[in-house]
Amino acid sequence: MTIAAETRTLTMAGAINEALDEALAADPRVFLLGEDLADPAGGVSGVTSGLSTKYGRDRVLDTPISEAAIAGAAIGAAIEGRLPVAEIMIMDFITIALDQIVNVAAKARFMSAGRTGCPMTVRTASFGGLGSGATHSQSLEAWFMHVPGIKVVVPSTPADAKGLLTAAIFDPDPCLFLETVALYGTRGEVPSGTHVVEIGQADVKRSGSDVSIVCYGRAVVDALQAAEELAAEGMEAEVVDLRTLVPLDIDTVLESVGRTRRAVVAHYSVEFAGPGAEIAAQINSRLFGRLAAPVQRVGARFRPIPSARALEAAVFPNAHLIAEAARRATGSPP
Amino acid sequence: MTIAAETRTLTMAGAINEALDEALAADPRVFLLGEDLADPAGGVSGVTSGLSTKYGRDRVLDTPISEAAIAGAAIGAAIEGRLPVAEIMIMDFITIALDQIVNVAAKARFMSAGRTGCPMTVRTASFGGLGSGATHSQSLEAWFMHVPGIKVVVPSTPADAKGLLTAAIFDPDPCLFLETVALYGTRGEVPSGTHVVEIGQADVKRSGSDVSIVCYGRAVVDALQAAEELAAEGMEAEVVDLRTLVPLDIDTVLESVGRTRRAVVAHYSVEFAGPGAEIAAQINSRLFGRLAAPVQRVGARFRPIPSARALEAAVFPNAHLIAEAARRATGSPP
Amino acid sequence: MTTTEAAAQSAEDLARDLYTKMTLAQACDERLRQGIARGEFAITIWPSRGQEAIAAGLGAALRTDDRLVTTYRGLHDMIGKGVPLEELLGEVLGRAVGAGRGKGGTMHITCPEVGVMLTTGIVGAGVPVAVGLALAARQQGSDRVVAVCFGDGATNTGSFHEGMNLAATWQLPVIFVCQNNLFAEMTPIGDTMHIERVADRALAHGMPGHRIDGNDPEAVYQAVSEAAEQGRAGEGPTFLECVTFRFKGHYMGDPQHYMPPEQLAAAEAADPIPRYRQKLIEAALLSAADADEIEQQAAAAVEAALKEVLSAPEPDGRELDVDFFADMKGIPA
Amino acid sequence: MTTTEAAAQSAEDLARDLYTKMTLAQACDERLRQGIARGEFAITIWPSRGQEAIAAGLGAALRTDDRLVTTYRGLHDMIGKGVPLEELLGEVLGRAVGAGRGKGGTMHITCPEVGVMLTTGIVGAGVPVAVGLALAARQQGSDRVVAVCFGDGATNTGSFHEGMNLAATWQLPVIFVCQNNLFAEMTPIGDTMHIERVADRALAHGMPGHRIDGNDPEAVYQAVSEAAEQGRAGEGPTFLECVTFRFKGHYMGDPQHYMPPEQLAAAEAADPIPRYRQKLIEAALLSAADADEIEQQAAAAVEAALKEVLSAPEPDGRELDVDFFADMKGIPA
Ligand SMILES: Cc1ncc(C[n+]2csc(CCOP(=O)(O)OP(=O)(O)O)c2C)c(N)n1
Ligand SMILES: Cc1ncc(C[n+]2csc(CCOP(=O)(O)OP(=O)(O)O)c2C)c(N)n1
Ligand SMILES: [Mg+2]
Ligand SMILES: [Mg+2]
Repeated sequence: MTIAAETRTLTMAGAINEALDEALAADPRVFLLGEDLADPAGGVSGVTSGLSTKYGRDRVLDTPISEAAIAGAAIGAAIEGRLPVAEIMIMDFITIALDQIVNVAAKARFMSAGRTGCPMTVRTASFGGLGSGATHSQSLEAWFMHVPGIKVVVPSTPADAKGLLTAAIFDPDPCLFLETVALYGTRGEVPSGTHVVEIGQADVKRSGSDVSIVCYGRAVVDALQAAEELAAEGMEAEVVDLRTLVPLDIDTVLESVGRTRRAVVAHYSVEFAGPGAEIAAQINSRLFGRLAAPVQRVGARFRPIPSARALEAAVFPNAHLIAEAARRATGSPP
Repeated sequence: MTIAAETRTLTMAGAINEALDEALAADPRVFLLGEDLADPAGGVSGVTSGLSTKYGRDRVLDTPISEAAIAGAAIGAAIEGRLPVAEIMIMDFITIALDQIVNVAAKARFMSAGRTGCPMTVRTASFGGLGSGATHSQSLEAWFMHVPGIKVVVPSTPADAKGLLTAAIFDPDPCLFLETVALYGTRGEVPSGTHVVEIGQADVKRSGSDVSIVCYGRAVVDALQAAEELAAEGMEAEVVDLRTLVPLDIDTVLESVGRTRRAVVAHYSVEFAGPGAEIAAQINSRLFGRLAAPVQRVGARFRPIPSARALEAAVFPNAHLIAEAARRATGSPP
Repeated sequence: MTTTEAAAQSAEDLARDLYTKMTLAQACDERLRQGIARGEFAITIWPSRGQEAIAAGLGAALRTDDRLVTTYRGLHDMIGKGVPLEELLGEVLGRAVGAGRGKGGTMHITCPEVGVMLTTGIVGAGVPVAVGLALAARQQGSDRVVAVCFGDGATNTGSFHEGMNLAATWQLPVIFVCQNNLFAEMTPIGDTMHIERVADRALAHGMPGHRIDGNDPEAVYQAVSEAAEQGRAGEGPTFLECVTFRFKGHYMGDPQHYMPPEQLAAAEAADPIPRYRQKLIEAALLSAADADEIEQQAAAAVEAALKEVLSAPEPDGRELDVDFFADMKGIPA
Repeated sequence: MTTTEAAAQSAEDLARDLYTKMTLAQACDERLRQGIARGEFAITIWPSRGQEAIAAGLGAALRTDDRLVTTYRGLHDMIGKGVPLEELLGEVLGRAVGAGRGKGGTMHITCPEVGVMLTTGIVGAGVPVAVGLALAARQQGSDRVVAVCFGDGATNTGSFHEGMNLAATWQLPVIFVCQNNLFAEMTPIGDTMHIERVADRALAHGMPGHRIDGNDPEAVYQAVSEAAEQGRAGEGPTFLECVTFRFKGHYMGDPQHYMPPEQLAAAEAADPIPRYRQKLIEAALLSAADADEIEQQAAAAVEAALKEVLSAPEPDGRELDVDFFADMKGIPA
């Protein structure tokens, strides 16, 4: 990660806004489209606030409730060399845009043998943890990992959000950029000016020698908290933030787990057939015979996400469950 | 599996037709809907041939090209206690029906706390291996495994197809029934009369003691062929046909791999973040320290599926690649 | 009774029924907003305040066994259809007494006893499902009909059009009730479609489409009754554009910066509830005292239900393991 | 030249251009079917035989830099737009000389040099993409327009309606070309929609919609020219229902059991190619000898291209590792 000299404290939402702002300023090919993006609303979570006022409604386009057409319009423009950033407000709604994303965008360069690309970014957000219920809380990034042709990016800090979104917007291929609403308010130091975080580079968010917690997105926040908890018990957890799932920086994971010989894989998407399954399978096969314990997975339970707060909390992972898993991996008493 | 006394040789397509036929005859709640299902077409692959003539166009409904509405209409009817069997002609098109399947069907019982169920079956088919190109060849069952609330069934033989489809139709919950067009012509003994194969029960299609090949659908055919190849080299492969991915009969898998201490997991869907990742992760963690070799995965390469035949063949698994993986697992020289 | 007396009687009954439904929906919406504003409970709601005439006309025109599919903004519709207040408020507040015992939440309320088969939070998703509900009715030989409520914004979704087309093609008894409140979240209708009358969307599917005053409960009652009659007679679906307004913005707390103040003021001046009250009093179908009493009873009913709900337990943790799959064998823990 | 002479000259040029395009599309389609029937190659095609007038009129009315999005049944459209035959046949036959070097296949042909930006096998999927292509044109300050071809069946998809609405809302230069051949696979149009005129679907989106004779290349030329002029002037999209017929069924080899023989016979009797030939000869815009020569040249051009394609290599295995992601670092092998 290149950190510019100057940083300021920004929220995650602010950092995303800044990335969009700077991309719009830097390149006339960049434009945004999605529902309720324009001012005065500036997006349902205010993430695009101010941008239509600054760049005009030709660059920040409010759309009808037409997720397939939002994606399709972005794809068409991207095929022509524009750099669209389409917003699918809540990730559960991406089901509606899936034909476009999976069957057109992800395959455009390959099927045309490179005669057209599709440098589109799809921003979407997981609303999990806010009591919104089963159709407004899913994290479906595993689906996109499984579709060859689209990059999958999930930031966990404001700085990464800015740097990765900038990289995604200017990436020549389609990128899914998954935001986490529960993290929008998280604050952190963010470089001012152009800040690019290379897609495909995991980041060790905390070093440790006893166990590796491999995670991304919101689970990174929990993992860091779990690491604190564990440190108090004398266990040093290393927290590896994948940052992107496609490309997957398995080398950094293997280097870490090769050292600690113990791994926990954590994410907010459903554990069963989730991203952690692929990561665990790779760790197991690449470090076969060198692990001190089986890879522990911590994901959402295999249930629709209930709306009532107590029930919902029982479905998602948290710092405590991650710490528990680390203890299991190290054979520590609970 | 309950095998009735009497069997006849049927193709896979014929067995599916028979399951539909018998279900329509047995229960007035059963009906079919989808594109081009009715006679004289009887479905684009002829699988529903004769059924509209026999049961009328009120029970076998041709629909417009409206995958979201096909799924939605099936769901609405299922909520009322009907037993709809919706066809999504080619699995790649299920992207269009995904909001309905994922956000309505899979969550209906849970979100209503059991006040409505959704006993719908979605029949769809993977067209891979026929040179149809990247948007008509995908196997996306991993997506549905990852969505809590829908069963996932993939038969590999005509008998299983009949028995599992019958079970799916009468199952009180939504089922995805994935057919494989390349197997429609496969022949096998099929029980006449009611034949039900319990959902959630893997089937050992061949016994062996040296390595377990865990697979489903078309990969079972390849695995059996690979087992022949390996037997000629003196290696006895056990072929475990999962038959259903949700529920996943991990007990049968663990029993087999626990014995052979070596596993290959094979499927036609993309290997990366595919069903095999979950299965491998579970084998590794549940049999930690007892495996003689890392679990080998054989799936489709991480590429859009090319149309030209030679290129396409280089993307999918085959018997030879599965045999290779078994040799790697057993440390046999190639 | 003479025919004229009977008609007068029934006009009076209808008026009372409509006004009762409207005030109950209003009272429920207001009490929830009050509770949120006061900090009594931390929930999100999508107020239906302003749209009560549609719910009342619809609920009064439908039979109990007729089906309803509605949305996150559909508490008024459900009240009109007869969902018990405890079930509604219980679900909104995530209690064990809720319609879905807290598992569904406000956007996902089901009450089959009064025909509410589905509530969706995904815009447009209810439309195809409604078609399936109507298909089942036909298959079962029932003359019940299905009403599906959605907003103006929902008519921009593919699901809406696919569902409309299928209902028209199969001539199913569906009443498509578009509650056109002129906004979708923060975006005014003119920014998302190039037509003047949403009702014209029915032309694409060969379906009768009518634009009616959604703030007049009797107009809605009349239009829905006719559509239902047509549906019951096997004469196919109807699209109704009910023009109305959302007084409180998209969600409770919406600052409505996007809302032209004159537009909101004009809409509020035409509030369907005082307007209908006045009309009934002028027509001597209701006395002012009766109207007052109906309003007080509505508020009291909401208060009583809320009290019961707030004293009900949170859902039990075991809810995660029941009513998921009917048979949990082999399902991941 | 006098103005009248110039007009006559240009009418003659146009006639020749249209007839050339029609015969080329026909020759290509026929040669492929012949090759399949003879066992020369084992491929699937979705014949456009019968629909050539649309492709010719469309291709003649558009500029080279105008964009086209079409479907699996769009070889005629692509020929009309000027895609080189080698690229087309190469892709259909899976050779390295194909437009996508065999990676795309018949359903996925792209040839940006002549404006063919996307071909889709997913019914309806091209429609929203066309809207994006038009948006880019506007953003780039170009007056190029975008034509998107699809069938009658495609107008039942949600994608179609979402795309139509967006184009109308944003008043983008899109020409929606519905090639209404009265069937979708094996299902006749009357079984899947409840309207008489597909053109009426434009009413749902506030877009001009015209129904024209899709078997008359000049009618198509005229309608597309007007729509393009409107689009270039920033006056928004147009929907054109071009009524036509598919003579060979859905795919090559389709037994067409579902097809009423009288309907097929009547359509064949109105075959647009002999009909246009006759019309041109009668109007003295083309001599019979000229027409014969155009036909022979078409067949010869197809034969020559096919010969070249069949002697071209299969795609190289390394194709799997190029033109997938621009940067393959970290991408699973
Ligand atoms: C498919 C989908 N896209 C976006 C949203 C987010 N969203 C929730 S309500 C809403 C506006 C709906 O407007 P309208 O249909 O007019 O209904 P109203 O809220 O006005 O009653 C939007 C965009 C959603 N829930 N579902
Ligand atoms: C979304 C989708 N559903 C189904 C299919 C299968 N299919 C291929 S062509 C076709 C019929 C299309 O009919 P129409 O739009 O009229 O075009 P035509 O083939 O007549 O040119 C169907 C159903 C598909 N390719 N995509
Ligand atoms: Mg609205
Ligand atoms: Mg057609």
